[in-house]
Amino acid sequence: MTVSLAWALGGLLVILACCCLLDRQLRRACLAFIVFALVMSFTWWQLGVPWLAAAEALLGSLLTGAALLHALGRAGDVPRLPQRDATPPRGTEAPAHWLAALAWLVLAGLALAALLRSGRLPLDGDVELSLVPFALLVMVLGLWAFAHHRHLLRRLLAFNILGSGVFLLLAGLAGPGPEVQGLILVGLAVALVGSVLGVLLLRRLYALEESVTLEPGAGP
Amino acid sequence: MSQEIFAVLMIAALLWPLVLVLRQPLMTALTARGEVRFPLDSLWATAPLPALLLALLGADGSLSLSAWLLGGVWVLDEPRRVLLAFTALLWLLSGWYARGYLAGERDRANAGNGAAASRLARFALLWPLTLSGNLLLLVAEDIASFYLGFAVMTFAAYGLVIHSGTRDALIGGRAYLIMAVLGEGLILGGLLWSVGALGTLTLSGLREGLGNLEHGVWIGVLLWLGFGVKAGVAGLHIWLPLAHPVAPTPASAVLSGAMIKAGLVGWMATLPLGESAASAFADLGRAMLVVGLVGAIGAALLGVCQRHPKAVLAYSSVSQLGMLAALVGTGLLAPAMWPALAPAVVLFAAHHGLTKGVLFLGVGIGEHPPRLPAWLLALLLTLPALSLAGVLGSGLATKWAFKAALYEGDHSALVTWLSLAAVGTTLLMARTLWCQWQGEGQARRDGLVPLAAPMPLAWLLLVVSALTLPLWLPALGLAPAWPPREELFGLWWPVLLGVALALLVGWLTRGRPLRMAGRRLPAGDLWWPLSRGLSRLWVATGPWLVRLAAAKTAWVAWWVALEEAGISALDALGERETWLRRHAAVLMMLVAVGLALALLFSTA
Amino acid sequence: MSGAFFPIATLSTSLVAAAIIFLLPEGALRARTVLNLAAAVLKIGLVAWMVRGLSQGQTYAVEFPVLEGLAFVLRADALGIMFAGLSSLLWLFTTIYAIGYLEDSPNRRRFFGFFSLCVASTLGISLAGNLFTFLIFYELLTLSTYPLVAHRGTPKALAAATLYLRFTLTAGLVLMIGMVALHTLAGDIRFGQREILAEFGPEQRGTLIAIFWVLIAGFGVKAGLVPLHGWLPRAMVAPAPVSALLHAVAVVKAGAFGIVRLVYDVYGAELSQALGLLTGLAVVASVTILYASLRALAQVELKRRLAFSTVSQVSYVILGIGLFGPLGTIAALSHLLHQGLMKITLFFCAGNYAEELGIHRIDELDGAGRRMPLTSLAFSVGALGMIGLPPLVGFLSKWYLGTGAVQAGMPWVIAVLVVSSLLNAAYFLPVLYRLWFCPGPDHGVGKWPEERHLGRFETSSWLLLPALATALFSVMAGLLAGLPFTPLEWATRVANLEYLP
Amino acid sequence: MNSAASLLLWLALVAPLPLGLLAWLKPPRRMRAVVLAASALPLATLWLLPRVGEGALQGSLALGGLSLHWRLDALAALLLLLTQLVLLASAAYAVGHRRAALSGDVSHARFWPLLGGLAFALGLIWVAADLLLLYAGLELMGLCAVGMMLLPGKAEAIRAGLRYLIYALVGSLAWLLGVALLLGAWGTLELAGLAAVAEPDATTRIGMALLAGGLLLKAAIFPLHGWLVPVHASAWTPVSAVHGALVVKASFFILITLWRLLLPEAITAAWVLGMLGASAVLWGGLKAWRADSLKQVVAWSTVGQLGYLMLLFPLLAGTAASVAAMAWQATWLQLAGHALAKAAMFMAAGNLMLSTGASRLVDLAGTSRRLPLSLMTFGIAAVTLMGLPPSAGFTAKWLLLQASLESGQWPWVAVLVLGTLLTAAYVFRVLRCSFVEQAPRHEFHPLPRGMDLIPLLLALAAVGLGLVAEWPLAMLRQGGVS
Repeated sequence: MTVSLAWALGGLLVILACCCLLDRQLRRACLAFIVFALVMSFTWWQLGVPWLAAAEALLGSLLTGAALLHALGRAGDVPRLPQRDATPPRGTEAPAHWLAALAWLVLAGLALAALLRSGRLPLDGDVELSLVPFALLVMVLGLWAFAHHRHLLRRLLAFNILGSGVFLLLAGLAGPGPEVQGLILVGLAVALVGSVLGVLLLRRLYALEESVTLEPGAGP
Repeated sequence: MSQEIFAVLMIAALLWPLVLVLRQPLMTALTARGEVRFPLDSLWATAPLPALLLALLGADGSLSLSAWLLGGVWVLDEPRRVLLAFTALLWLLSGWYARGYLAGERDRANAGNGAAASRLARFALLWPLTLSGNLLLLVAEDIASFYLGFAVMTFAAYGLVIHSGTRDALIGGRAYLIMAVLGEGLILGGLLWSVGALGTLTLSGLREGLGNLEHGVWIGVLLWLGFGVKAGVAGLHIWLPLAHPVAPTPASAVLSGAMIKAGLVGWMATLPLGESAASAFADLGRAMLVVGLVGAIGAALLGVCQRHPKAVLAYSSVSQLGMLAALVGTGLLAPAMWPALAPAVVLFAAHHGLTKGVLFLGVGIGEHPPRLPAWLLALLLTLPALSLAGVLGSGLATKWAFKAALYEGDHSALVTWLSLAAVGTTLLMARTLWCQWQGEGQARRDGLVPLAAPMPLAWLLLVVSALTLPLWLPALGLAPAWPPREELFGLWWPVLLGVALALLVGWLTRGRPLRMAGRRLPAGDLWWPLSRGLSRLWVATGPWLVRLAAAKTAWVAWWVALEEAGISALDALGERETWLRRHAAVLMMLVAVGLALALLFSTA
Repeated sequence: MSGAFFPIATLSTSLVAAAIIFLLPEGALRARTVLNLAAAVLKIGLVAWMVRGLSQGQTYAVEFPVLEGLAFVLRADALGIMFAGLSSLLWLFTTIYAIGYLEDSPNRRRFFGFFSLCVASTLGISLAGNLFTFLIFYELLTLSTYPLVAHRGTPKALAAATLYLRFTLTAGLVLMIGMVALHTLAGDIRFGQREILAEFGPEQRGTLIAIFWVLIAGFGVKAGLVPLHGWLPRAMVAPAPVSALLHAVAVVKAGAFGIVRLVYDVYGAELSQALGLLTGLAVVASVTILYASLRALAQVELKRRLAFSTVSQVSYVILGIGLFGPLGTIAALSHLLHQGLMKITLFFCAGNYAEELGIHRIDELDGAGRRMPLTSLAFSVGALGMIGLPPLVGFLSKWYLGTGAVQAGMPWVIAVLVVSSLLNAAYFLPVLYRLWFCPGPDHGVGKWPEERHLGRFETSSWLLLPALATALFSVMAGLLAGLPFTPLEWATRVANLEYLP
Repeated sequence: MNSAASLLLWLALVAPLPLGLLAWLKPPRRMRAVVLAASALPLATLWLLPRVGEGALQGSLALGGLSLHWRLDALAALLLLLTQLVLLASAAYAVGHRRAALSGDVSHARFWPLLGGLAFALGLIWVAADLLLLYAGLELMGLCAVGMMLLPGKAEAIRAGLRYLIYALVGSLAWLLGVALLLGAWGTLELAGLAAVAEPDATTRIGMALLAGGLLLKAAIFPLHGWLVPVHASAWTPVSAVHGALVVKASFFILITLWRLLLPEAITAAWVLGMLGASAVLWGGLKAWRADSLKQVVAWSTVGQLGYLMLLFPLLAGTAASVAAMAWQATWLQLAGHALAKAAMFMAAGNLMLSTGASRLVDLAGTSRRLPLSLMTFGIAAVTLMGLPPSAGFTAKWLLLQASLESGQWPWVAVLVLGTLLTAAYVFRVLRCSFVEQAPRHEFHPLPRGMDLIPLLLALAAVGLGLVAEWPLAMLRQGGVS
């Protein structure tokens, strides 16, 4: 993989993450996530870890995507979730969320800068390294969205994006060695289980209380 | 006599009254319900007999009991024997007398008066108890036993004082108790201080060491005043004229005859009399002398204004004890004189004890005159009075004893003062007889049933033993001398002057102005202004106390309010939890950032 | 073997008793009574055996490490066994009394269970061999007395129990901090190892003084030192046997005993004197004595008056500690026991009046001496002893306090003693007057608040006998103070250990 | 010998999984069965304990290209023993609990595999010497815990469980991010290797900060504790017991392990962590005091008690060796004491609520007469929480105080004092309610005897641990503070 392809993939990932996280239309957001996961899978393949690519495609894209779509679907005799996030927008708290995310970004950036300056990174890791800024961006976007959104489905999406960002960062920093693969595989499995569990619970919660947030008072 | 017999006698003397005390509730419990038993039976009256036996038969000796309190040492020596003898005799005869005196109570109790029955039971219980205290303090050589005896006697006698339960009795009892407690406190302070400084446990050790102690004179002052309460030192005497008239007559007799001598015994036992003491003790002696004389003369003046014969007699006791105090003071002032003075003081105590006992009992006799010819009765009533004034019998011997000692020590000024006091005594006696005569006349007019058996018999016996004191006292080792003929006038003139004065006053006033004075100078003199002042002070401080209590309540309420406000503030703070819960994600980011900052900038 | 056996056996008698009582069903009345009494008697036997052994020079100790350099130590020394003797003896009486007192009342299982625990902790306190072990049982005492104070479950009782906890738990913490500080400074000090602190140089004086006062503040709450006494009068809502236990044996005594241990066995009297701590203690104690006596004067409820009297009397112990020299020590140690005997008598009697006649206020006592002569006799003995009249034990305490004060060069203490005696007289004599000399319902005046006929005698014999027994003890212990094994004699023995090399 | 010990260890670690599955298929009906089946595990650990005294048992597992490192030192072994005991007690209790409270609820069977998974995960965390193994253990534990919490299926439980789930997941990601930085910087996941090469440079620091953020969230340290209390409100009693006693502490264990390896000298940050702990003590105590349902009191008390553990950070950083040793021992003792006591307390509270059928404090009136044993258990457990003697909490507090005083870190003394007072306040508030006599009579349901016995044993163990503390602590010292 060349550096420019890495740049292109990274940019694509950021855009897809934005699409996924900023859209109030939930189905669209889920679809964006599936595409995002597919791109991730492609990236893994390009980085020379096909097993990981397959796992990402299977666990991340297929199963997680299916689970997310299931949340919005009609299966079973429980009432269907509204297709649009109708929670009121955050008012004064929004800047704080941005600031927190920014601080997180700066912090991670500082750590990376220090790491780069120390020169202890493998020198031939340009491709991986060029993915790092995009990974950071994706991660921070995910983090922001997780803190900002109220709708639980969107928070699950945010969590998945955040996770992918972290995986990408991991690979970018340490290269796709066996340890990294192990970590990412565990992470993927956990994310899948978490998402499935989250979706099931969300449907249950909606069925019981017609609520899609954690705050008992706030309606959908 | 062997040591064992002495020990048995000593223990019997002290224990027998207590056995009789314990016997009372036992008998009551054994008596069938509904049946009324007269608790003052003849066995009860034997309470002081072992003590009398001890005084008469016991040789000098001591008994040590290591298990007893802090180590008991009970001693019988010459002065103690005399004191013990007259005390036991007085108690014995008074007890016998009481059996007759309280017969009226018995009749009421038999008639179903529960209050009378319980009064009787109480009297029967407390009389031997008081006696045991009195005896113990006389024979005690260790300080703890002495104090024990003193306290038992003092507190048990309270029940005797308020026997009748009338308002006057309660007031008298209160005065008695308050002053007694104050006295006990002073004594305790003095004893603890001296014992702590000297490290001794016996009275003789205390007496010998006190004189050279650094602050010894202050201890002396404490002891003087502490025992002075009992001995009626001027100013502290106020309970005497209040308590004596209200107590049953036999109780008054022992109170005035025997118990107030405990104060004197205390002085003699603790003050460094006859020891080469620090010069400060001379000042103390001077003070005792002056205050004693003030008491001796002042009490006489107050006493003649009284209407109740027992009140007059009580003042007379104050006056006599004042003389004794003056003599003791002289002993402090001039230690060299004390060996000569001491027997005189003991004799004086014995004489006064018995004679005053007779006089008190005589008051009862006067109120319930026996079937005797009037002249005989009058004579028998007058003789002890004359004796007390120093005209004849034990009075004369006593007076001569201390006069001789004082002349020898070159204290003729004191003799003059004491003679003045004797004038006062004569006046008091005249006043007593006058009051008694009036009372007897009243009684005869009312036609009261004269009382039989124990009362007059006991009284007569006591009259005889009091008058003949100098005759039988040598048997106990103290041999008083009779005055030579040429000294008689020197001894009699105060009496003659007193009689003349009394006649003059009696003729001048025919009783009226004295009654006026009596109204203005009630028995207990200082007690009334003091108690009024104190109660006024109490009333005045009342609002302050209320305010203090209110302030305390407000303080507590303030704290409670503060606590409530604090809790509600905390509750409000606790509401922030919702916020924390909602923003956990942001908080996590902030915690991480904060930690990172702390990590980066701490050692950088 | 026996060296370790006896302390543990003594301690576990009541622990095991407590456990079994908790396991027994509420209705097992007879079994519980038998168990209670058997344990109490057994404990007295064990303590007596140790007393005998100690006077023959045997040692009884057991220890094991809890932390590095910190051990759990049980050791029967002369001072500890003295306190153990007191508590086991009075436990027997209080148990008997409590059985009678709680007849037909609910929650007896809980009561007796915690009652036994309370005594176990008191025994632990007396046998503790270092401050750490002491603290363990001291806090256990707090815990086990809470249910007793709250026993009735009324709002008043619960509030009082809460107040009690606030005071004692805070004090426990303060105590713990002081002990930890001392431990940090000097390591594990066994009671009696006075040389450890004595060897510290002058630069540590300030720290030692500060730690001392912190510890005193911790002990002072239980010992009821003014101004830390606030819980004591409020805790009076507890049932009478509990009050008796709190005031005479367990809680208040534990505080005083702690101060005794602190001064004599940790700091040592010499060092305390050199640091100027004893004078401070004497002043604090004097203030407490006088203040509490004044407060007692103003109370109209019998038990509250007794409570303030306790505050005042326990400070005699502290005062005695404050007087440097063997006499002061004898006074402190003997009064520890004397006060227990007298105060427990008074509380038993107060309980008897409340149970038999429903009397709670002093002005209701008129003429009770006729209705309940034996109880009133016992009460009088206790009250006169408190005043300090011979031949009761209170007199002996006062005697040694006074003489000890002079020996320590503080004759002003005598004034405190005298004034305190006068105040004692001022608040006890009126009670006695009402008992014996005022006409009451039995003389046909008025009516008892709530009369019950609990027994064949003036009240149930379960209630009467303990009161008489303790009254008798307080007379005999005073009258025959010179005999061996009386409180005074044993206190003298301990004081000699402290002051003679 | 060594290999036999390793084999036994792994058998003991893995055994809960098949046991849990077996129980899923065939739910046990008697407590005895559970105890018999599972008591072999603590026995195995007991057998191992003296063998790790001399030197840690360690090894690695090869898995493809990966090698996973593990290490059983004295601390790990003791924690393993503690875990097994508490889990055994909870399992036994759960049998009774199902019989008494949930008869007919089929979802109960799912409890067993989750419990097995949890046991395995916890064991994994204690023995892991490798960040990957730690990660796997942490995640498995988190998911199992969430699963167990969700079992009741009520709306509140679901909401609380969801919150727990997503925060746990995000916490893991923060931790993973930190791990990514560490791995990128030092190129190894093995703890020993990391300790050898890592220096406290900026990357390490930031990595640790991120990692700590995630772990603090999972460990419910103030102010990240928000998820903890709601989760307990509707969870089943045995689940709460396990969770409050063990699960939250695993994250703390990981944090302190890494912190000591990588940043032993970071004093300021350690103080920040200490301050967080102090705030937790105060806030948790305060909320517990003001809470009005029994379970909330117990749950809030967990928040407060966890704060004490955090005091270890400042007491370890830059202090004398003796202070560090004391603080080290104190913390583990506190952890163990709290684990036992908290499990007991949850169970006792559960018993009280089951018997009275009410959960509010005011409904406890009269329980001291009717349910003395449960209340007694509650009280004994509370003794440990309050740190009153002779409990483990007391001994730990003694050590903590001593360490604070010796190092001159006075603020912690105040924290300990205030924390104790607050603890006493909420404990006695409960007891006080139970002493009220004049209250309407409840129906009191009888409970199986074992349900009373198990918490009582746990509580007594917590108390007794204070007296025999020297036994485990000596082992800890032998293992060294490292």
